[in-house]
Amino acid sequence: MNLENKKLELDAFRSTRQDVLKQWPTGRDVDFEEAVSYQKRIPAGKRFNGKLAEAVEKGITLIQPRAGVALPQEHIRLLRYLETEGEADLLPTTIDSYTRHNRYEEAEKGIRESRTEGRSLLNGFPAVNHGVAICREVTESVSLPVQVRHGTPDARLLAEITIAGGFTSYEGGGISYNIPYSKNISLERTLLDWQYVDRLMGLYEEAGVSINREPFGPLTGTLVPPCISHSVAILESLLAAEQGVKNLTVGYGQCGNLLQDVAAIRSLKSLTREYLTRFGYGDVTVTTVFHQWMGGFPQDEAKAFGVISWGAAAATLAGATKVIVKTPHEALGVPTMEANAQGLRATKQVTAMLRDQRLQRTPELIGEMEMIAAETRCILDRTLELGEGDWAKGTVRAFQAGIIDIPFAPSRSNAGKALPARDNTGAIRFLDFGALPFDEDIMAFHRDKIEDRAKKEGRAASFQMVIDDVYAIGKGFLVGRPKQNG
Amino acid sequence: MNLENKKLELDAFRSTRQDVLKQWPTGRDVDFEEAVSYQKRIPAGKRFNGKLAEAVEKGITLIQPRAGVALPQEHIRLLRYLETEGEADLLPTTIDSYTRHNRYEEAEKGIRESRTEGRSLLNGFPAVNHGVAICREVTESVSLPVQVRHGTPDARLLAEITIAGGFTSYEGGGISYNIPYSKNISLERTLLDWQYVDRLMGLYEEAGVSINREPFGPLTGTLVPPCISHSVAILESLLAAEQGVKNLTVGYGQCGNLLQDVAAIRSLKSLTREYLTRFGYGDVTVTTVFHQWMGGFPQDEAKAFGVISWGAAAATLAGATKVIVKTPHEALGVPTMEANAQGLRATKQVTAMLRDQRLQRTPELIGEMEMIAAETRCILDRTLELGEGDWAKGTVRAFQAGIIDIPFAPSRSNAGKALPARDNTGAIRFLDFGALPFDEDIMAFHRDKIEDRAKKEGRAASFQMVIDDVYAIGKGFLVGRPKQNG
Amino acid sequence: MNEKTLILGVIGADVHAVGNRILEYAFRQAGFRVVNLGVMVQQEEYISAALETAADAILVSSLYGHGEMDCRGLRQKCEEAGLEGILMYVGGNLVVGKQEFHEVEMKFRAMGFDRVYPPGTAPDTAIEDLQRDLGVV
Amino acid sequence: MNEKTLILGVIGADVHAVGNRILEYAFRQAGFRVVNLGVMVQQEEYISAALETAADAILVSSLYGHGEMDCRGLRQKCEEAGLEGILMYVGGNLVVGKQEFHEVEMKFRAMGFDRVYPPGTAPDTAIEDLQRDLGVV
Ligand code: B12
Ligand code: B12
Repeated sequence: MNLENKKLELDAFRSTRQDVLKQWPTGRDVDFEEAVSYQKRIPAGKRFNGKLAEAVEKGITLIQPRAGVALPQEHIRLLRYLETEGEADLLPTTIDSYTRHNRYEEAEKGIRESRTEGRSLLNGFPAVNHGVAICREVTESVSLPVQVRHGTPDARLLAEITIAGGFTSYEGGGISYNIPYSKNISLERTLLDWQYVDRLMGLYEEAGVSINREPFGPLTGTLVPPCISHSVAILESLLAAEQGVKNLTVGYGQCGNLLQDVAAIRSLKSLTREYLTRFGYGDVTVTTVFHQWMGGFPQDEAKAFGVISWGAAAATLAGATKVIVKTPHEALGVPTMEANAQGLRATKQVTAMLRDQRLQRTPELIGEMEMIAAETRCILDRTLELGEGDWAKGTVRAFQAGIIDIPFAPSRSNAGKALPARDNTGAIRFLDFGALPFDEDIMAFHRDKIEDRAKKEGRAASFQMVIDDVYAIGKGFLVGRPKQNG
Repeated sequence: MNLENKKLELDAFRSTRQDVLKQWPTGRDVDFEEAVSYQKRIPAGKRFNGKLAEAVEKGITLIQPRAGVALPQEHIRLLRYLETEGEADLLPTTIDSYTRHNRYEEAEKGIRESRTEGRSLLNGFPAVNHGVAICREVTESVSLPVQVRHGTPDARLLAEITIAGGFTSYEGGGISYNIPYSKNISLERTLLDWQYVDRLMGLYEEAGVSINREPFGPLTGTLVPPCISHSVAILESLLAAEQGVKNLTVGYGQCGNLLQDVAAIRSLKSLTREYLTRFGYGDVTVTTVFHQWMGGFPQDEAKAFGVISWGAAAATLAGATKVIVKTPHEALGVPTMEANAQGLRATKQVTAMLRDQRLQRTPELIGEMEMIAAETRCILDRTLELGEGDWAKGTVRAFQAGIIDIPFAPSRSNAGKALPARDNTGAIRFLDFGALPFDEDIMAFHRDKIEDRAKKEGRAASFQMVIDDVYAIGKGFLVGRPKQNG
Repeated sequence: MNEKTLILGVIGADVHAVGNRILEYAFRQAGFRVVNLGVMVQQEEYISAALETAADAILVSSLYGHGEMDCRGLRQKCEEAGLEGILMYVGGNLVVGKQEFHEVEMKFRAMGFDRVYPPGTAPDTAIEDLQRDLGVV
Repeated sequence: MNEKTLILGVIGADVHAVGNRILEYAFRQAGFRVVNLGVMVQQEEYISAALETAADAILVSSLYGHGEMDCRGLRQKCEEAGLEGILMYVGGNLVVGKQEFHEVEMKFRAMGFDRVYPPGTAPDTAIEDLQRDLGVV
């Protein structure tokens, strides 16, 4: 492996491609030239980039669900329902977990069993097994743009098939679809594989077909401080841009503290633009996606509606371009299409009601944005240093050194030393910095915040505090206070 | 009728009382001395004043439903359910519409028919017909404080029976339960009748039993600008305080624009305190109640959850002492107890998650508060002038002159000339001032705001705009824009 | 003149005034002559207003849930007063609670209403029906 | 020493790591010896870890919905490997979608699990059950 942040040579790309398309029989139906002309026939209103640009212009926040089932006809029915009954603005196709791990045989088994049992035994749509033609059937049978949402470390074949299949946006990245989504896969490997994916999108772009790319913002979804997800989003943006990607949507998972959430979305956009421009990719379009709370949900549906609606409100007050919507079934299982549409409609009501409102810029908000920016710069600058000027190499070394450290990530490539906890207002701070490269001011800021909370709760800051915070929203709170403080 | 804002003489009160208690046979079971000693045995944790004070101290927002059915055992079951399954902090007993209009015979018929049909044919609990003993059974069978919520212009007998029946808070007022709730009843009449009610609470207070009083804030619930409801709340507070009431909760119905809603709750509290102190009632405790959107709701339950949750968020970010909760059935009919509990749980999730967050004070927020204060002072000062120093007389004359004018009120005592409409951010402004006594600055402010909206929508401001706003939340928006602007 | 006259009002002890005000506005815009009795209207008031103005239809609203009790006998009283076969609509939130609309409709049809409308019916729906039922374009 | 040994892991292609980390912490706090295999654990890994450490129980988590397919045959493989009658619990979000828990429980009991836990079960519940089933206080 010879990882560097450089646009892949066409020859190398082509030779890899031959192998990729052989990973599963459906690969042979991919024909790039034909796919380009197919993509060009997709009307503008059904393309991600167009729809996102329109939202930016109108100043509105679009809503998008997650959804995917094993069988094509059921999947089409599901998407149509979310379009008409859910009033979705953008559609997804969520890929099942076997496909995510390239276990196509198991996915095949899942498809078969789903057929016999008459219900989906897969937690998503196995797009690779279904192949290009069926993907086209899916994207053609709805009137909204459709995105591939997954969590696949090696997503090359999936990309080839789905983009040829008419999807106009592709989620993921070499970091964000590795560290939270796998255990043993090396970061070099996934960064290389995602260079392939991004180069593929770059080739489409060069052929006149703009595919939207979306690094996965929420990571583990569990108490991820903004500077961590921002660093990952910006790194993946830089890496994607180098491969020729021109349309990026950077993401962030809701924390629950309004000030921090708004500061996060706004700083995410400006920091991403800043780094892209600074490193020569000023022509890339950047939009934002806000994920409604991605951690553990309350089981009660009414309470889940409360969490969903508050996420919708924060997204809109922040001015995010789109919001990814949870459902009242979140804590229990993959939602029925009805539950999915309910989450969407609750969200639609709130985003539409608040469309003309934004959170005011206050000194506190600006302070929060500056803190996030300072933290993110510490991480990114050190990453570039470690990479000796190469963002890809830097990324690998930064993870090795714990310079980037994602809380609760299962991957062995992740240090797992940094520990987050909420402060007295529910904003997520660091209780343990691990090896994060922060300066003394930043560390003092976090220590004070955590100290204030510890004082208020009359206990020392410890892992128990982290656990309490992990459970808190599921139990109806934001900050996991000890009982007596209830 | 000789209305003046003066504490009722005990003799006069007592002689009126004899008549009041004769209005319906159950009146004879009221014995003030016995009721006082009964009330004194109610534990502190089950009293409104205590629970509200605790909320102020903890800085949390309590949640309270509306609920009432015809038959005692069903009503008890309903309240218990809202306590346990709804996680309510405070309980209500909503009174049916026949009782509200003192039509006890019809209420009796409603009780009988409800018995035969096995479902409630009344839209509330007919407390007068049921009498003191059954009210006590109700208040004793739950462990939370219970309030009477109604809409009764002449609520004297209802007050006598329910306070003797163990309720510790009483909603309403001579203005707020007349103008939005009746057509032909004179304002003098209801102000006099509510002097009686307030004097009764004053007598309990003097006997050592503190009963919480809550003027009804939302009025018609439909596009009521804050200065109108603030003026009414402050007038009723002054009138109640004169009769010896010491514990007041002033209310406001959500508009939907966060800045205006927060400004409204904060200015409501400070203005009420200011006027009470200025006029010699500095010892009265003032808390606030925020009503989730009181106008037309969306029929879809998921969308209704969105409206409910956004109301919960605004209440908490504003720092209201309590929030009155709507249900997912709002647009359709009196909710089942399950739907009622769902509205509560969604609200609980949001108020608890946001308990440590407040909207920051920005120049815009302060500006909004100052505007509300200026408008309210114009109205109140002119009212006092018209009353030649007497708030009660002033109130009557102010309504006659359209100095106070409640949008959409059915009462003939209301001018009905002023027209509200939303501005471009959804804040409620005046499109027509009627005879409201605003100075030129205030009027220019409103005109500009409405003009901005008209410009954005490419149409002239007219009654059509008001209609569009009335329907807007039900249709999923806050501002009722013409279709093409959607 | 071909103008049709409608009697409008919210029945019983019901004070919901907003929809009533909008209906009046919408019916006028649509070219009807509207006699709006406002809220808290008794059965007798509808009838005498209809007699006085030779009205073509009576439109009853009930929002607060007691509609079932308030509306009973209105048709009979109309007949007795000489308003045989006058067109009678009813709409709003007619019963207490969220109920299967079909049943509600049957109940009010049995009381003699020609058309029964579910919660949140738009004025336009009623205007179209009126035009059809009264034979105006 | 009376310490009981537990094998912990999230089965299949499942990467949900949060609950696993908390379970490890809670079981240790409760005095158990914990061998945590983390996420993405294959059936064989549970078995060899249990054999190596002479474990008293295997605790399987499955959150992502494929539990039904991933867990099949684990009991048989245990028996074959000589882990006859080893205590086996399973918990998490075991199937795809919100399903009647009783049926899910029956399904996993039929696969040979001694106890089956619904979504969101608190660690304390499992700790009490372990103490009872393993005869510790
Ligand atoms: C955070 C999260 C993620 C993160 C995980 C990050 C990470 N690496 O850990 C990310 C975003 C990466 C993710 C990905 C996916 N997720 Co996910 N995720 C969640 C979520 C929101 C919270 C999980 C969590 O951390 N909870 C907090 C911990 C403390 O609780 P817990 O995990 O439930 O564990 C506790 C108990 O269950 C119990 N327990 C667990 N196991 C056992 C075993 C025994 C024996 C006992 C006694 C108790 C016990 O004790 C634990 C500690 O208290 C849940 C929904 C929810 N619960 O709200 C969905 C959920 C589990 N995910 C789901 C799915 C489908 C996925 C994806 C396939 C697709 C997607 N939606 O993106 C991928 C799968 C990736 C993969 N291959 O596994 C589904 C599973 C559906 C189903 N079973 O029907 C859920 C339920 C959401 C949903 N309703 O759709 N997810
Ligand atoms: C605003 C409101 C109030 C205000 C009314 C102010 C006023 N004086 O006008 C206040 C706060 C005072 C109030 C009081 C009460 N209300 Co109220 N109120 C509402 C609310 C939220 C909106 C009503 C509204 O203005 N809608 C907007 C207008 C434009 O729509 P509309 O009224 O539905 O009318 C339209 C259509 O229905 C249709 N229509 C109406 N009539 C007819 C007739 C015909 C022939 C046709 C074709 C069409 C038609 O056209 C209209 C215009 O588009 C509704 C719930 C909802 N809809 O969201 C509850 C609601 C009507 N109220 C209700 C109740 C119970 C009460 C109270 C008894 C108790 C309480 N909850 O406080 C009191 C009753 C007082 C009384 N004696 O009448 C219930 C009725 C329950 C039921 N039927 O099962 C409702 C449904 C709320 C609920 N789910 O509990 N209320």
